[in-house]
Amino acid sequence: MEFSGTFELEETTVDEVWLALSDPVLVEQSLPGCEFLIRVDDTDVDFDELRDETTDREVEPTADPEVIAERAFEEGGHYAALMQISVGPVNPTFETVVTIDHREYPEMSAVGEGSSSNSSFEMSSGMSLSETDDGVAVEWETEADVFGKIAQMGQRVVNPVANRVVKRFFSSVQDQLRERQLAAEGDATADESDPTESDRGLVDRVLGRSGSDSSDS
Amino acid sequence: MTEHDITLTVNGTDHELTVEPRTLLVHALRDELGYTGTNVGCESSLCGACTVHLDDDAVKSCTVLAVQADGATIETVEGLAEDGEFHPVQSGFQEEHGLQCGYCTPGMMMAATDLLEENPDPSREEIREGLEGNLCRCTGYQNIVNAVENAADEMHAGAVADGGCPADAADGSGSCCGSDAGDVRWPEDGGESE
Amino acid sequence: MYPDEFDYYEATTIEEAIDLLEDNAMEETELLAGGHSLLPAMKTGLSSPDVLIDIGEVDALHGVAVDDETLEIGAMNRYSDVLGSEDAREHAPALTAAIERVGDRQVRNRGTIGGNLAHADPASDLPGAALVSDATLVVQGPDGERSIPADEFYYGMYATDLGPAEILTKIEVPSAADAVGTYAKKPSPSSGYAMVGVAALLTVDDGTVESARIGANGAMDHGVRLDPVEEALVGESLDEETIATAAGHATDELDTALMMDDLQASGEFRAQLLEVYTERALEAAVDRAAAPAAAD
Amino acid sequence: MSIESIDPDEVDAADILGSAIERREDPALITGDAEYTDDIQRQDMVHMAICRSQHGHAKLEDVDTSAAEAMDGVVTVYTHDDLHREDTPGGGSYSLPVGWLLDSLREVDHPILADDRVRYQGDAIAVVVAEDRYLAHDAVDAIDVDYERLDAVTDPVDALEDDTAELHDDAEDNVAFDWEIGDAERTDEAFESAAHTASIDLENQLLIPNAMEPRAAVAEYSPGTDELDVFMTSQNPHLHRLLMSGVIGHPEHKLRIKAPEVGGGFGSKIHHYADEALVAWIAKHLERPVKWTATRTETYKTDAQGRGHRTTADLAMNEYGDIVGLRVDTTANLGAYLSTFAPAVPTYLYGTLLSGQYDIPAIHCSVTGAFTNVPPVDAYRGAGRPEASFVIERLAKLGAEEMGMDPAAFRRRNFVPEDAFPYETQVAVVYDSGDYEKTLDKALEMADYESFRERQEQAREDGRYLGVGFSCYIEACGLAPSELAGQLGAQAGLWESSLVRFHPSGTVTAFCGTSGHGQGHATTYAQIVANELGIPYEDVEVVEGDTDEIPHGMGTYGSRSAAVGGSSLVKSSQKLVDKAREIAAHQLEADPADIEFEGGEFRVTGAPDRSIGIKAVAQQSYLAHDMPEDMEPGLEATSFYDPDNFVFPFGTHVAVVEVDPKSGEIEFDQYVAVDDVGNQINPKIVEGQVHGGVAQGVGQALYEGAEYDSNAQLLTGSMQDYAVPKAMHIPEMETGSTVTESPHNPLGVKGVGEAGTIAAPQAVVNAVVDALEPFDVDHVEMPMTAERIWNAVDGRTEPDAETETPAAAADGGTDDPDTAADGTGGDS
Repeated sequence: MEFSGTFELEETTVDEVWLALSDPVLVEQSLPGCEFLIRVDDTDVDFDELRDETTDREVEPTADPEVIAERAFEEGGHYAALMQISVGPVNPTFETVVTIDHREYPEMSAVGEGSSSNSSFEMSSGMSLSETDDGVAVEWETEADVFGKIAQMGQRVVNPVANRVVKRFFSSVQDQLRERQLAAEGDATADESDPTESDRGLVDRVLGRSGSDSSDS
Repeated sequence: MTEHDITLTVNGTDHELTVEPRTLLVHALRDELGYTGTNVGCESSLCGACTVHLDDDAVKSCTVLAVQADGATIETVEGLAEDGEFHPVQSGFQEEHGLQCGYCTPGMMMAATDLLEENPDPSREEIREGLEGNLCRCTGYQNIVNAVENAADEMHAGAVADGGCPADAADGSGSCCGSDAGDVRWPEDGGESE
Repeated sequence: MYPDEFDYYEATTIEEAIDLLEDNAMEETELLAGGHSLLPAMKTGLSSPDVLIDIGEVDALHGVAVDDETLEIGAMNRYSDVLGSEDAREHAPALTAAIERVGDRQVRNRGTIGGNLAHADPASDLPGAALVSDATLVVQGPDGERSIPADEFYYGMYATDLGPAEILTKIEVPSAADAVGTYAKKPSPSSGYAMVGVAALLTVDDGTVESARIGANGAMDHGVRLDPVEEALVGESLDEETIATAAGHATDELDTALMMDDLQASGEFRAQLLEVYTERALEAAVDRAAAPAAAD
Repeated sequence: MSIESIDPDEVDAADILGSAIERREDPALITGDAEYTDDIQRQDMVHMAICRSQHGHAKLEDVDTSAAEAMDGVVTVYTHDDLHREDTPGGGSYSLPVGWLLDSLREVDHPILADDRVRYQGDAIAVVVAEDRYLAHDAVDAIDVDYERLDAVTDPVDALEDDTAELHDDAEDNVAFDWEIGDAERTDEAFESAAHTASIDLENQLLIPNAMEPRAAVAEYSPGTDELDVFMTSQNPHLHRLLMSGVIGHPEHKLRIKAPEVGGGFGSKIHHYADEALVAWIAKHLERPVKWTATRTETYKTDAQGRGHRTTADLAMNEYGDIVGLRVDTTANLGAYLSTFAPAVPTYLYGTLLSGQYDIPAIHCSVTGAFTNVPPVDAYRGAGRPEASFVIERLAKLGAEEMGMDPAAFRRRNFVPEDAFPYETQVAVVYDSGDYEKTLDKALEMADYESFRERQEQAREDGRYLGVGFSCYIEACGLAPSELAGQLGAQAGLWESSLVRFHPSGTVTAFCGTSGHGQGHATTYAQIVANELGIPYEDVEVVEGDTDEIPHGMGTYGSRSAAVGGSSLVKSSQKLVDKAREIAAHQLEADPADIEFEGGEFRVTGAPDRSIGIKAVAQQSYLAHDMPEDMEPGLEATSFYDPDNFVFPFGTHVAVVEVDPKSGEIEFDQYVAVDDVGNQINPKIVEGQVHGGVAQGVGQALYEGAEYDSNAQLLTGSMQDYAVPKAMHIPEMETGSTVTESPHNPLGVKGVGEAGTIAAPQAVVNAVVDALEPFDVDHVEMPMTAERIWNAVDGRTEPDAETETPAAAADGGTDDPDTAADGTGGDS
């Protein structure tokens, strides 16, 4: 199955969106049904262990580029996520491992696979950001394969549900961006500095505006 | 998970049994109580092989939990014949060769009796629509339609001979023998060819 | 065929059901109404709730009543209960026309109108009819009761405005006793669910359409009103030409790129079917308008 | 119109054969008394459930059963390695055999539990035994399988591509076999000299049989006697006994297979599957009764599917419209492994039928069998013959169009003439008898074809599109003789066995090696035996489906039961009468040659008052007080009847449909079926078989089809998505018949089990294409869903618009982007 679309985020910049989408914490909080999304060493993940580890963890949403830089997605990095996809009474939890296979401002792509007790999926997706008149356009595409019970029994719902997950993800990203902007504006008033200006340099520096930086980190 | 004690009255006999919440009514009937006349044909609630009457209505017993049926009255195919006499629907199926392998037949007959209670004089089209919840892979349905027509005639004749009306006995609606079928059959929407 | 284990509670009052929902908030909990969407999903292993709360026997959720030109249908009425109610058929002709086409005989004997509406299956037969009937869904939760108009109830596929501890208690429908209501459906030959279904509720005076409400399910991920069709009907005489023209507007305001697209039918074909079945729903309305007595 | 059934009590004994009596099977079936496999309960019985592959094609990295084994109520869990353990009794092959070999066939291993690789979603990986069925399924969910997914293929043509992943190491390019029949050179010559040709590219889609009763088995083992009893949903218990004995390593004579009541088969219960073998093996291993019943989703993933052809075919005609050549190239989907009779279906049951009802001087057909990641494909009602009939009858429609001839006239012109029988085709079979014009004429009359074209014209003027479709089909059933079958690769004989036994009191039990599952054998066989013995119908009991009771047998499939099983009963009865005649002669003090037998009475020729009834003879035979010299007591006879040839039923089906081009919907105006199945033992049962067959054919034409995605995930995995026709999907059928006796068997019968399924699809497709003629639609792939029909019409303008040249039109629908896109099936 292939899905693709363009999501328009208003009143924001490519840099802001890039920064946001580079932040696993923001992504975790924007993905519907995502219990955790954390970096792991390799694709062989013990989810039971991770579940225990993550029960009491605290994750700070932030707009601070320094903090985000510490935890930003890295090309070649592996990430484990526990995702519950709810479709009415159907609520499988997928143990998912994602690998960022390409990340170069303003494009990112990843491959991943997830499994639940009787179903599994594989996907590869990519997105690229571009500026529009009043914000940013995120062009995304995903190729997904579904296996097992859901493929056999849930054929009718897979496509619309996948679309819904993406839609809710981006609208949640939009909300979080807005919150960050509000917070940033608050900071700006207090500091009387221009966070956007100073951020930009930082974004360039730590988030790998040039591809060569990110690959060796 | 707690087990539940339930009571089912099947074909006039009371049964007390203990079931897990997840036990489907059809399995309670078949595996616990031995009413194996009711068959299981699918798990998507489409084939109707498991149709029984639950408090006088035809339902798919694979889509009812046994706990939900606690206290209910159930009629299965084993209860159709009375005093050794076939129900007219049973005779209809035999006379019209309305069955071949017979697996769908109990459910088909339980659905048909429910249909005839609501509509004692259905057209062939109405019979086909009325049995849309039951699949048969053997007969091509034509002789099933014949069987239900045959049963309707038989029940009608029986009712006339008795000076009564099957609909009276069946649902107390007072409508007789399809003479004002509008009472129980809705006007066609039209356009729903299928 | 064999559901996973779960705990089962039977509620006898709405309040008890809400308490049970709250008590089991940490578990995956589902309300069990007629069970005709939930149990098949559980039997095939797609759905595996920890707790089921059976609300099928809650007395307050039953009954059909007319009050001040408003028809109230308790959420746990089975389809066959609603069809057996003269009041429902008189005051909610589009809704009952749609209910007639739900599932099959056995399903209608067991499935409930509230279960259907709360389940929000886009291919169900009721969302379009609920919209054209201007239905209000009354829900009750820990914070009391609230009323949600049908057009605000549905978010998308299986997604509604119902809160986690809320229960749909009844459906209120303003009387449409002076209207003709119809429902035309293209069922999937396998599942019987609607590839598209179109509900129409019209008032016609002397051959002229005074008001028109047209709604569809199956086509999009939730029920939709077909405003352009309605606009093309109002004030016109209900004839073949008007119907054809109006039906031609069925997809005008729908994003056809978002049409349901699956094994049963592509989005393009659903768009085509939507026009055809809008036409059929309206043609059926002509027939009924011509013989209003038959609708009773 | 419908045949009226008769109470057997109202039929004279002399008229019993051929009477439409009510079935004696029915009382048990309509009261719930009948016992199907899943109804069987045993003390201490455990339940089996199977963990199947989540993927269409994958390597098994790890199978962790520990969590399942630790569950309360789980008795044990087995994987592949457990079958081969040293303490495993017997030592079977644990692989499923193929029962039909071809010269080029690549036999591939088919383990009953997957070793390190799974090749379709139904492949069994592990098997759980638990105290109840719910628990068994819980435990299956707890098995953790680690897969390495491999590329999958589901289309047989794609499977043969160089860059497609191979399923089996010993089947290069996924080729299972290459096979051909006919004369390529002569056929090429025919095409070179042809004045006209018609061509088609088509897919005959994969179908899922959907017998209403899922497959099931209950096995119990007696350690003391080493007897292993298996009750299972079988169409051929003796064959299953033979095959299973090898698979699980249990001696054939200690293995009993009994088919209790069986809820439909349609081919799917012929084959030997892994599941039933596992049930038997586990019962023996655990020494406890074991039950397994497939869930419906399991049957969708494991029951052998049917059809699955991709075909290109061309018809050559001379300038007058005589067919001069036929060329067919088919790639057949065999699925992941070779099922029991899989190689025979797209070869000897397909290529040999391509001549249809026509006198075709040159035919060539080549078939390549391909392995793909779908369940094994094998016989499904019709098995090869519907595919052949579809090809030739679609071409007949296109050929007539190419010639500008009426489709009925074109067929009539090319029929094998009535006086040409026995007729040897160019594809290696000899048609026994036939009168094709007679069935066509009757069908045309029933369908009122004379007035149809006028109706069609008028309807078109009103913007309504009516179409008529013909199917003049031929069928071959009662595969025989065994010697020929052996030459063709069968690993079994194709005779049938029966035993007719008189009891001392004068009643009779007839045992037959066929195994009915809805066909009404208990009734029809009793009619045959009662007629042969001249005794009352109610005095004959029929026993089938139990290897302990019946001498031997080959089972029920391929419409063979009446022709081969019925004939075997005639032979046994005749042998019995021969013996009885000698006893009668002895008792009547006459020469056996002077004894006539009629109506159950032995009479001395010329002295009719010197007579003795056969029942009295039976009694004498058991008293044995006064028997002919050297004659053994008792009165029973066994026969192994091996027919001389196939029988060839035929007929004409006519569908009249109306198509709504706006919605793509079809309504039947009429469906006429005129079949010639030879003599009819019970016309009511014949009619029922035709009805059911037509319904399955209509199902194929309009509704059914297995759809897979590109990873070989079954998308039509339940009745929610795979449309098994409902009552309102099937037209009212008008049936008629003619009778042309088969000279090959003593009953003159031909077989009717598959006729409707073979006949119907092309009647419906031809009718739809005929209706859409104004839109210049040449072909619509099956199932002709509303969307496919709408797609075929969409964008095409009506009558007066420019039309393609006939030659281009004859290329079939695939040139058109709409139908081509549609025809590729549903991995969207």
